Amino acid sequence: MLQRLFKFKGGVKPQTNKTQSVGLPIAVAPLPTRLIVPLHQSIGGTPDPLVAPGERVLKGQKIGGADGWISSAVHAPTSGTVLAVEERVAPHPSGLPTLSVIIEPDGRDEWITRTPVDYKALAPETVREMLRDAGVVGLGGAVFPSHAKLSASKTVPMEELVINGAECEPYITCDDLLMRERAEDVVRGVGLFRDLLRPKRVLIGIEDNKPEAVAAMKRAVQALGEDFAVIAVPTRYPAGGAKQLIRVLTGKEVPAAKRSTELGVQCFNVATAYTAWRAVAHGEPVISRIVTLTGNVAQPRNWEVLIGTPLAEFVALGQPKADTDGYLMGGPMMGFEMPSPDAPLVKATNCIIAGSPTLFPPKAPEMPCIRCGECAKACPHELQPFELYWFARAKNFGKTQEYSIFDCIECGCCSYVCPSRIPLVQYFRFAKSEIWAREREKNAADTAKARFEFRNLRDEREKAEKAERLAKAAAAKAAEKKAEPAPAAPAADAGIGAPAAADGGAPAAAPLDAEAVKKATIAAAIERARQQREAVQPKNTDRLTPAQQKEIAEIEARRAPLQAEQPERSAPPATDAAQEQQNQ
Amino acid sequence: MMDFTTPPYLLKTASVQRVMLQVLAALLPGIAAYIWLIGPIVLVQLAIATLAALAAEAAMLKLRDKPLGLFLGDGSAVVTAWLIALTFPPLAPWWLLVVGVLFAIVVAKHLYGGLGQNPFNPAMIAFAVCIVSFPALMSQWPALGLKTSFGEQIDIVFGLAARVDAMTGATPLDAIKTALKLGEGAVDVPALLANQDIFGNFAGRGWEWVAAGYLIGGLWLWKRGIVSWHAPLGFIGGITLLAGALWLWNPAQFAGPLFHLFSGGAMLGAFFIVTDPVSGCTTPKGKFVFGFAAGLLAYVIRVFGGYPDGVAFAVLLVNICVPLIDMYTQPPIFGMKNEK
Amino acid sequence: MTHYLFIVIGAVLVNNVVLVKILGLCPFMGVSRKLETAFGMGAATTFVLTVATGASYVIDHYLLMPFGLEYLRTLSFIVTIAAIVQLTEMVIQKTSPVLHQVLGIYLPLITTNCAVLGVPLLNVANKHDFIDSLLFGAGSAVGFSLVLVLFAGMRERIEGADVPLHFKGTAIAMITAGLMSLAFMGFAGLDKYQ
Amino acid sequence: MLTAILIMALGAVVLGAALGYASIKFKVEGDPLVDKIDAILPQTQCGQCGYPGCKPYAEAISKGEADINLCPPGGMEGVQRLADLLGREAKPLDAEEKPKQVAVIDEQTCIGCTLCIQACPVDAIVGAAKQMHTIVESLCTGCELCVPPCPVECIRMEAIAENIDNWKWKYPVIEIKPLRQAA
Repeated sequence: MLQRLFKFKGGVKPQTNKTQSVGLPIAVAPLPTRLIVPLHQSIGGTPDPLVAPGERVLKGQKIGGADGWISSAVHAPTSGTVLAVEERVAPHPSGLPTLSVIIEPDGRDEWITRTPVDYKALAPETVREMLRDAGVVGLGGAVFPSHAKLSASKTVPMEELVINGAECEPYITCDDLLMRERAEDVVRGVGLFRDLLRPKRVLIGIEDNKPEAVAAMKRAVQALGEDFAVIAVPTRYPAGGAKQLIRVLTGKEVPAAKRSTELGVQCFNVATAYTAWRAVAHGEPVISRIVTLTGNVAQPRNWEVLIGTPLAEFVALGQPKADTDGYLMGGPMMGFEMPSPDAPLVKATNCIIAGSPTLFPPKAPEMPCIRCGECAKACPHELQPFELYWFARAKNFGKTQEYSIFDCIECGCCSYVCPSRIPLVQYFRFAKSEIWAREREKNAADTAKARFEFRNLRDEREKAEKAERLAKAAAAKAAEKKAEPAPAAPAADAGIGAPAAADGGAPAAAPLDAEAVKKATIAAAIERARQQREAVQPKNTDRLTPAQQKEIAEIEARRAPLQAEQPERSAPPATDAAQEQQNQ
Repeated sequence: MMDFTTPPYLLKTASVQRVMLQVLAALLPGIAAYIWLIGPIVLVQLAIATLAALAAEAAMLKLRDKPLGLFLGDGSAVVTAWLIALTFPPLAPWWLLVVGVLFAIVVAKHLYGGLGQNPFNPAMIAFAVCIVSFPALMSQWPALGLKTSFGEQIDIVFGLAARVDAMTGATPLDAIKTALKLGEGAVDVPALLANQDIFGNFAGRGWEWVAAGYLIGGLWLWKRGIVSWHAPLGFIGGITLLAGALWLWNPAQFAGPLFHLFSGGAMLGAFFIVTDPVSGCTTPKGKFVFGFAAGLLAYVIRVFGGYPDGVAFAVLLVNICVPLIDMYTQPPIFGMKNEK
Repeated sequence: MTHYLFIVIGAVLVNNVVLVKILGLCPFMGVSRKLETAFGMGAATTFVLTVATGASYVIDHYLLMPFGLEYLRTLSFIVTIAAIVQLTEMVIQKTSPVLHQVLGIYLPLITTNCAVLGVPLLNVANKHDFIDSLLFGAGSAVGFSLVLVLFAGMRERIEGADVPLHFKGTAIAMITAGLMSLAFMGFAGLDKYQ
Repeated sequence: MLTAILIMALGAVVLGAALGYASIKFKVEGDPLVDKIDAILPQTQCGQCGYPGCKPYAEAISKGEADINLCPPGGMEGVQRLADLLGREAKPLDAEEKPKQVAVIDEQTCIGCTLCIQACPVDAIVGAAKQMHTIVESLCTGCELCVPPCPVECIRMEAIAENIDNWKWKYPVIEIKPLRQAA
């Protein structure tokens, strides 16, 4: 069978530096002394913690439940005791903390009861839920929850399922080794995806600099009697980008505004297929992954590491050389420097590169852009990076959007070729996050405006209603003529102001004459009656979104114990404080 | 410490300086032919321009508080200086060159923020400013076949000897234009050209060899990938189209495309001026449109307008249109090709 | 025929009302910050200028000249133009809200555009007949719009440039306008070739 | 002389009549500019500009009664965008710029007086009389209007802290400057 290959424009060919780490087979990393498992390890909602400090957990026990459909569960990587559920520095370029579960392993590595299932007997919906609860996410680096990608579009027939084994970033070899050593499970996982999506063809794309992996995958496909096409694609960064690989294998171009299923194609990483298979057929959730440890280390190789292993403990396995001055997570094109040696390895960590001044020499100073257009030639999405740069630098974000900044996949090709050594990607990320922030502000302003206008409307209505009520009351008590309805606002003020003043000792400015006092008492009485009516009914709870209602419910829940304890004013127990922190 | 903020951590070894050096190298064949035609005074002019450019650049960098070493070494000022020296008449007084260079570097380049930010081609600004301000000096080209020694040339350039009208004369382009304007259509261009011709066959007086030198350098640049084919081809196409049409219509009155391509600043313009990435268009289609429009305008101005050559004005006029051309020639991006 | 062609080319390029005659600089500097607004201003000016040249011609020839009141020319032109602009705005606002959305805020600005007064006066000075006047007016207006739009495009780009602090904003825009004017000098002599 | 006066008078009368007629005939209500200005304002409804809400301020700007630099929550960027919209020069903000804030009620101190609920322009405070109130953080615009009415001073403003979700990539400032203090 001859597969026609397509080309994508742009791309670069940096030194691959892959041979260093493929010499040794995958090794299982020893149990670390402590595991730090961030709860937010996928795109989408942050899972809620399901364990409390002091609790004993088993290997594979769910410690964070998926929050919504686009979210994915998190599990204890080994058995042990939960030391804390708190904010710890995240493997994120910001170096900011994220809510994590800290587990002290007990060394017994005791599994939960694993229940392998025959997925063919189950409804596809159930399988997707299983995958979500097993924490299966895209392991290529994007960590998008896989179950959410496993539904075909209702209108477009699913034509191709693309399996991404290209691994185009320099230095990274974890998928290569996985395909070499565990090809059959990968292929079975692909079979699982195929059964869920029912595409016409399955194409497994592997860059042609990995002949061993191609051979192993071909053998496995044959051994399992599948009809998947294993295709060697030309080595050119970023051929392993999902959109680029889809383009190369199928000729389809997925625009930024569309999902690939709308074009009848879907793409998964080989490691994702592997973990999906382990989850379904062996009942093992995603608690470990294969990570390449390479760069400036004495022993570069691939390790199967538990999620949550701190960076420092992991890199010690490779014996970093003396002049190592930092660690990159991911490849040298798109990766970032780990903010701290305490930051844990997560599902997105495919590679750790020890850096040194000789390996990544400091950059020559940035020069002005001369608009030479090299970046436009290298851009795989055919953007005009120099124009984007020009406007991003001037903070003209509207223009950057006109030049399709959100089509940028931040692959780094433009920065790689730039003769002026401009950190282009950095400018684009800056512009993107500014635009997002603005979007958030705009949404907040719109909500605020809508609520403000609604409130004004309601105030007017209430005022009208109150006036009507008072008029009626006045008519009924026609005898007491002098009790003219007082204006609503001061009455309310007086009614509540008095007890408040008595309570809190605030200055009660009440130099009222007898007439006013009388009026105030009447108003207060009316107010009291109204309050009694409304006492149990919280205000302003109409027109809330479910999220807001949830927030309110949380607040009420928090308030209940407080209210009970208020007379004593005792400090809430420590667990409560922790709980509170989590809720925020 | 590694550079935390700026992935990718791998970079190709390319630099602005290298680009500029290659442009300078590509000018050498043309310069060699020019020296053969005019004499070593060309080198003196190049040196004057270079020195003035570097001094102006250094002063501006100093004023703007930018690192001297980094920017002086980038070579962009030298490229501008050489282009100015090669477009000005070779016997122009030294101060004329200096004025042009100063205007180019200070006003056209640094007031806009220096390297990479200037919307106009600095060298062409220099030419336009000088030809508007000193039309006589800028139109005096070495006279036909009159051999002057290097010493005499030096004396003229540095104002030690009086400018002798006999030593300077009109270029072939000028001659044709003058004849055209005076003769009211009754000129015989082929005869005129035949009379003018000393070394060359089609563009007069050996200027064609200089142009051929630029052509060779330009092709080399194209082969190196420094310039794309779009702008030069557009420029040559623009001139050829208009010149060819008029020549076919009335060969007695209008010179042919070959003459126009190999005279004046056409070849220099095609490969070294309309290809300037900073002030030119950047999209492939835009580059072609840019070159084509510049070619048409250059022809119109040099044949019908009031100045001896139209390349400088044509380039400046199209420079004005660059943002709009770029805007309307944006290539479709990945995934959007069928959505037009 | 060539006569009309040269009038138009002359008005658009060779004697460009902004860059060569240096008229109408206020809107040229003021409304050129964004391309969008430049298009709007260009369209509005083209409309008003063409109408204004026609109207001024009529007033000049049938009202002022018969009574020998040429000395009132400037005054009456100004009044006429102001009235036309106001009237146009009101009519457009009522009849075509969409067009008003586009031209709306520029129309009042045109009153102060000296090109609108300058062009009718130039018509008188050049002894243009009615057709010539209209063509010259339309040509000047197109020339104005053309350079306005081009200038706006350049300004949008220059805004992103690392211009030295003291030249930021209007200063560098003025320099740019000057250099554009220099480039337009290249057209000099084109209208003489007939 | 007389003809001149007559002609000019005639012109004035004709044009004046035409304009007067048009202004009646072609009268249009409403001002689309107000909505455009309102869209730029941050809708905190805080009244720091001296107008009771964002819309009144927008109207005042549109009429030319108010300056464009009176909105502290909108910050310098808001001023810039207003300047762009209205074709005016941007001015420095008429107050100091503060980081984004939210109000926080100290639940231990709150006495449940509902005064803050009435003050909140966007209904971001929940609670009932004699019960503690809480601010719904996601709705709070940080307008500070609830702070002064509180009789027990239990409301304070807190700056929104940076977290992974709202963290922004920084502007890549690599200043090219001579290293003067190198030695």
